Amino acid sequence: MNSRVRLFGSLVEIVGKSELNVSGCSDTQEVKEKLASEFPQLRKCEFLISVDRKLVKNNQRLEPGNEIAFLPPFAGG
Amino acid sequence: MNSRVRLFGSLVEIVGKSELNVSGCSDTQEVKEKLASEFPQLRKCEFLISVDRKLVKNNQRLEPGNEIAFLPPFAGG
Amino acid sequence: MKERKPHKVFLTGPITPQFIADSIAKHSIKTTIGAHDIFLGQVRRDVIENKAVHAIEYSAYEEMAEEKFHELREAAFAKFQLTCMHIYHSKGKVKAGEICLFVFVSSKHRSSAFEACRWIVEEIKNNVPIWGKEIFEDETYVWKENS
Amino acid sequence: MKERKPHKVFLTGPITPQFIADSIAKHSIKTTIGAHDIFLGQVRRDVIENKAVHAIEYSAYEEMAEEKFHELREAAFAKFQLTCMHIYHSKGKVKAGEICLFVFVSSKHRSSAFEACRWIVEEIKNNVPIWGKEIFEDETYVWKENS
Repeated sequence: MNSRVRLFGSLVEIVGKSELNVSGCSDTQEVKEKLASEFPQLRKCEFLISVDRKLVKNNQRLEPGNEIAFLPPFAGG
Repeated sequence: MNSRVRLFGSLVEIVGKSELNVSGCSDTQEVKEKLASEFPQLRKCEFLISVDRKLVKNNQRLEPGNEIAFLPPFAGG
Repeated sequence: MKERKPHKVFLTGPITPQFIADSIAKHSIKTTIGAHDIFLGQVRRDVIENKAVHAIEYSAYEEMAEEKFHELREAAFAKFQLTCMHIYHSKGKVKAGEICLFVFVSSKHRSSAFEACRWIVEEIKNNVPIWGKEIFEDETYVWKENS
Repeated sequence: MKERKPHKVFLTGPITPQFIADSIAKHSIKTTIGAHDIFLGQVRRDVIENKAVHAIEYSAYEEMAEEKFHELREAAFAKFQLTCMHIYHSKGKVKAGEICLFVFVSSKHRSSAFEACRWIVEEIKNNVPIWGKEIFEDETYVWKENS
């Protein structure tokens, strides 16, 4: 399965783009691991993961078409 | 001793003016009694008394030149 | 301690949105400010015994009120970490829907602004000698009581 | 329950005093309102490692942020006795001294407006996916962290 991953804030700079596709991941933990192995600096970053604009508590199974996002600490206001 | 008494809010209507002079009073309690006997409706009114723009807690001796005021409940804002 | 010039609190008639905008704009040069809290009191068209309030006419013991505002200002600066504070209160007639009180507090961080603004509004309501006549359409009135 | 139309929260660039004045003015027809509380976030010229912040450039996960703002709005109306609430947040560049957040809460009595406004600001800071780059004069930057 192909999953679309969006990146925000400082994470865009680490990955070099604001969006990418990962394949062969069945849950968010796998997506995180896959990207962390490709971009080791991600391991030092604090971020949350959302699926379809809802924050994921621990790990979440992915369905086709899910929009995954990596969200560094919020800084609005 | 002559004392100047200022009235505010609803008390102006009861007394019919916003300022008057009372004579022969040596403290705020006497001023209050004197005006209440002249304007009995004052007895039904809730108000505080100030001397020289400071609220009087219980009773206060008057000095020549003091400015006394009768202040109904505040309603600013 | 820096001496803060007491400024004139009472404005005749309603406080306009434009006046508020101008006050906000003046703070753009104060770049240590991170948070503003603004309280606005607006005259309600309350219905009392089947008659709707058309306006409130404010009066005050102005000399005492200005002293109280000054004390309140000094106390607020002592109690909270503030950069700026401004208070404006109407005197005279303010119609329903118009603004009669403008409290403007600025600080580096939001908690001081929030806490100070609320404290100041309560102090004004409780301790400043201001009165209001609630005037109905037919020009009868009642004296406003604070809740 | 009355359906409340979600409105656009993000504005490009700073929120101007004139925009705030216009928002205030629109409330004069709502004559059940007695109290407005307005929170404004202003960009500070913080000094970080000897360099002063010149501007913050805001970005957001807009689709998620708009959903969060909508949830927050519904929760605020359920939790507090409010007549109106409006939230505006900047995206893009906002210079030091300019306004990046405008929360505007109106109610019959002051306590609801004060409590709701503060609650909303905390919720925005903690739960809405917005980020800011603090840009220095020399165009270097750091990512803003909320305190």
